[in-house]
Amino acid sequence: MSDLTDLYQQVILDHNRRPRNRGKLPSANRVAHGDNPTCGDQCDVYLRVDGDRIAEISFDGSGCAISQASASLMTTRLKGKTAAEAEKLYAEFHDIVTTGKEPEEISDVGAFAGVHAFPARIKCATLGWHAALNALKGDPAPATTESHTD
Amino acid sequence: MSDLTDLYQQVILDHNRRPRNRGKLPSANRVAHGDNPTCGDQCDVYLRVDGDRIAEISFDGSGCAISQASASLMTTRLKGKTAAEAEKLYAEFHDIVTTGKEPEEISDVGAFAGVHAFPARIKCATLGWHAALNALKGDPAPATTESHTD
Amino acid sequence: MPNWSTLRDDFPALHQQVNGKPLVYLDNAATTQRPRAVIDALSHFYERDNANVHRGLHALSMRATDAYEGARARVAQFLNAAASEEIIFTRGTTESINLVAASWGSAHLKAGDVILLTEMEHHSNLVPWQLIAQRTGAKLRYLPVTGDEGLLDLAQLDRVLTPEVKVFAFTHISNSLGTINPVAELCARAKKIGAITVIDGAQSIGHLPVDVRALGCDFYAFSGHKMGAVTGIGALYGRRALLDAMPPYQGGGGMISSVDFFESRWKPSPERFEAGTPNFGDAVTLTAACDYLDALGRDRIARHDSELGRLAYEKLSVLPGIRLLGPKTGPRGGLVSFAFADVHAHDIVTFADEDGIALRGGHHCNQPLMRKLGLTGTTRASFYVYNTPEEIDVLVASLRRILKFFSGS
Amino acid sequence: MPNWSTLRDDFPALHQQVNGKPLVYLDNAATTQRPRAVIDALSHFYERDNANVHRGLHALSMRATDAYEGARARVAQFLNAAASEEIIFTRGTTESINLVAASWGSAHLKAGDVILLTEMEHHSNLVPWQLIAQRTGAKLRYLPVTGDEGLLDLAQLDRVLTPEVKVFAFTHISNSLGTINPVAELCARAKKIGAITVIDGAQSIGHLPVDVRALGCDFYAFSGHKMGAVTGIGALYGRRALLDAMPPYQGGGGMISSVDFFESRWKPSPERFEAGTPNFGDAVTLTAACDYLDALGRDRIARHDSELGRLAYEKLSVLPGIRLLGPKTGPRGGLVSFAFADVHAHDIVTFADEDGIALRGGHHCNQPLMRKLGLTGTTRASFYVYNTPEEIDVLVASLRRILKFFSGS
Ligand SMILES: Cc1ncc(COP(=O)(O)O)c(C=O)c1O
Ligand SMILES: Cc1ncc(COP(=O)(O)O)c(C=O)c1O
Repeated sequence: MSDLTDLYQQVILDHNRRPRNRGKLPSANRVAHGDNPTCGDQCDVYLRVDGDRIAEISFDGSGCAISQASASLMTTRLKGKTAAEAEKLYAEFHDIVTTGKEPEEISDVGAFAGVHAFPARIKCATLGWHAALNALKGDPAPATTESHTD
Repeated sequence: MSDLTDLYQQVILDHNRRPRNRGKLPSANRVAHGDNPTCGDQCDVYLRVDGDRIAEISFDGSGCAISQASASLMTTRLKGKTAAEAEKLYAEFHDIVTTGKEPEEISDVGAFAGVHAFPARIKCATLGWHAALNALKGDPAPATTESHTD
Repeated sequence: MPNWSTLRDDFPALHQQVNGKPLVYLDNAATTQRPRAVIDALSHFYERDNANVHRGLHALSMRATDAYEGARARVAQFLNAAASEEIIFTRGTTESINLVAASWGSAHLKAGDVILLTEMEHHSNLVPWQLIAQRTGAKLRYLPVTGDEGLLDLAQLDRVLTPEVKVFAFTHISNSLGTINPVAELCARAKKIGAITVIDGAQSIGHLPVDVRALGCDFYAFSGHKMGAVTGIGALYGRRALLDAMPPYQGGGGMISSVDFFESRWKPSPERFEAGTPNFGDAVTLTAACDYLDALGRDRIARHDSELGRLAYEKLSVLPGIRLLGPKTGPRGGLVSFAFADVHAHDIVTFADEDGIALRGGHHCNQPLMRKLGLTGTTRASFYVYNTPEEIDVLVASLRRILKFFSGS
Repeated sequence: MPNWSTLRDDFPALHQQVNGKPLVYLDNAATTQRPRAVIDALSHFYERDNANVHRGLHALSMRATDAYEGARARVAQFLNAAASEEIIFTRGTTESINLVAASWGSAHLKAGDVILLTEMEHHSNLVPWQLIAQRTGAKLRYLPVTGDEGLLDLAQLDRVLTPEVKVFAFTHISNSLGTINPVAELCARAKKIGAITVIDGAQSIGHLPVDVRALGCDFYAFSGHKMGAVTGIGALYGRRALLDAMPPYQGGGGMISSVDFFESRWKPSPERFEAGTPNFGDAVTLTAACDYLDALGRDRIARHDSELGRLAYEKLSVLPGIRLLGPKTGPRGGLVSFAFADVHAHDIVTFADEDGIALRGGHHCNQPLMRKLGLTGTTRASFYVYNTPEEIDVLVASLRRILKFFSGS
């Protein structure tokens, strides 16, 4: 089970068992809901945007280990970032999960490279990110991974 | 082309080229329309019923050689018959075209025995008969060979 | 002739390795594998008899028509329908139910009427009724399910089966619970108040002897791909008197008795409901599948599948933290559905796949039921004629390994 | 790789005797034969990759999903669609047109609106519009055909294409006349007045290069079985913006984003329009057929088929009493349709079958057109890539024999 140990290696299991920034954010001024209808994964992302930066961020939801760990990791990556920086980090993450290429600098997100071998799970890995970007844009429509545009 | 020479043998070709009792019957007191939607064959049958017997009978219509010859022959068979006799003659004819068994006495209807080898054409051979029986019953619905009950 | 002892040899797809392990195919409720006889029937048809049906008078077309209408007669016999004309070919269960809901529904339903369903219906026996309810103003109502045990709450039947109910649609076997419903009784009860009945037979057609006249239903819908035939073909059984009074569903070639620029007349059933070139190629696989299942014996299939379901339920019940759905005792279909609080179904499926096991995880098109049970989904193992008790042991060992991994020990 | 000189070897069904004569298959407009590559793609899929798609995460299900979505991408490329999401799999042309008529029509048509068709439409591009007209109160109108030559009377286009026209649906190639319509021009004219366009591509998909963006149509419908793929699968191309604003057609599993007991939300296209288990098995044959036709070259296919149509028209024109339909000059599809005053089409077909020739006789699902032309039907010979000029000679000889028999000489 080499691919799987890659996929679910320590980083993912760790975020899954001890999610970072989980729960509602009382001070949030932006929020977005994401869902993955095929899987039933759900993810709400709460942001407090201060000036042009994400001052605080949290997520809440349910789903598979990949979706929950990815959302947890996403919150640690986006905190303190601007919208442009967030877009760039998402592009990098998307590249990792779709191509399997490890990131240039060693980073936790590299743990998700294994996802590319499971195309049906890419949607799980990107769910939280989609919701976060929608929240940033103030887009009221729920993020859905069924738009064929992840 | 042995089956076909059977099927279209002289009797059929003859009735087809020189149909008997063809055209409207001005004195008719019963009429029925038959059609075969799949083929487009059409057949109107006109009867003058006198007492319990068919005093006069004619047909009009368009369609393949089998349907027209069969309608023509049918008029010669049914003239002068009662409803019960007509039903019996139809049963005999139906038997011939579905099983290919030649009739016991030598008769023109035997020409239609070849039809049984062409199941898709049985509907053509029975169209005129259906219309005639409907007319006898005074059934106002057009006879159609699509009822799956020929 | 198939034979129970050499059965697995008949199914080419079973003989492969997945991730280096022998395939253990336990996703039969989603779709079964197809026996060689079915696959060959399809190729042979296209190699020899292929031509469009019905309107053709040449040799190939007559052979194709015989094959197609022969499949209809075979299905009628398989279901013990009164006549071939009561069998309408469709893409599968979903299309069959859409056909009844739209055609029968648009002619008979109106505001104030009630469509009765059960809480365990598959989306395919639920959404079509929502759509026709919207169009006609009829309302939906549900017979409840008792909880994790997944039985219909028959004590409530009198309360919900009132005279406003015009149609009662329910599944024969639940695809997420494994419950086998008392469908003959439900049909009899509906008949008393004059409601028509629609049975969703997706999960029963390949697993039980089905006799539509003994069940007393008005409609029965099923899919070929869940009984060893192929995708793209299935059927709707309907009582002739009802079918002949229903408006067409789709319009087009083959279903008309005459067409004029501004109006048309329809053929009777089944043609009325089969617009366009029918899927005659795939229809021949229904004949092959019916023959195959009858040769195995449908009573014996029912026993085999149900015993595997029962065995799996027992063997899985000892796993720590498992929550098992469906009947604890009594009749059970050949499937088992379960959940763990800490390990998501999709993670289980992905891990089990590494052990060569094909499972299904998710809501199984039963979202409202899952929501009622407080679940986002379950993992499901579902069995067919070729599955064995040994495969259940492989499943249990794999689940133990997965639980260990996720518990971090 | 197929190759023009050995083409016939690729089609198993061609190599058989009918009534002791080599089969001459001239019924391609009804359905084509399938190349070995298509038949094998189907068996191989069921032998190796068979599992239900989309909701599955195990190996077979992922392979099946790739094959199914791969077929969608291949069809999108074959039609030059802008995106895979613009391809909805259906049973064939008839279902595709029913889908547009019912879904787009129920959302957009109302009393006072006009649906414009042409007099040469196949029942499958006529009856679905009659049904939605009845439901919505819209009216039908027809662009006339010029007579036996079978051209659209474009001089009347301005008269019929008025602002009340909301949708203009027409065939690309007529299945009973062989006319190739100027579809790009019709689309452009419709666009000017804001009407959407629906092309019936049943007879063009396998015979011409088709580029939906160059044609400028909003919808294009076709059947796999008329292009070398199998029955049971076809597609509807639709412009994404239109599709995403359309209500669902059938309801069920796979097309929902969420279902509650009393209401549901839909996925976007194409899933919204594909309720239930899709026909993924047959979809793989579309990939094989597209590959096969592209390897032969679609320009060359168009030339080949059209030349046979022209040659047949010429060779038949000398037969005594023959009445030939369709264009005398100019572009022509690969078919020819004819009638004799004294010999009925069905008798011709039955006799030709004795010579091993497969023809079709009847109204070809063009009843209103036949009625206008004063015909109850015609005999049709229709060609495909594997047909040869020699087969036309066999046809002519057979027809001479038949005419002789019926003239009694
Ligand atoms: C012009 C035309 N339109 C529509 C159809 C219907 O296609 P299908 O029967 O495959 O749905 C046909 C084929 O019979 C056709 O020739
Ligand atoms: C109970 C039940 N009903 C309906 C369906 C729908 O069947 P299909 O997808 O073949 O149309 C299924 C299968 O998914 C099912 O399990």
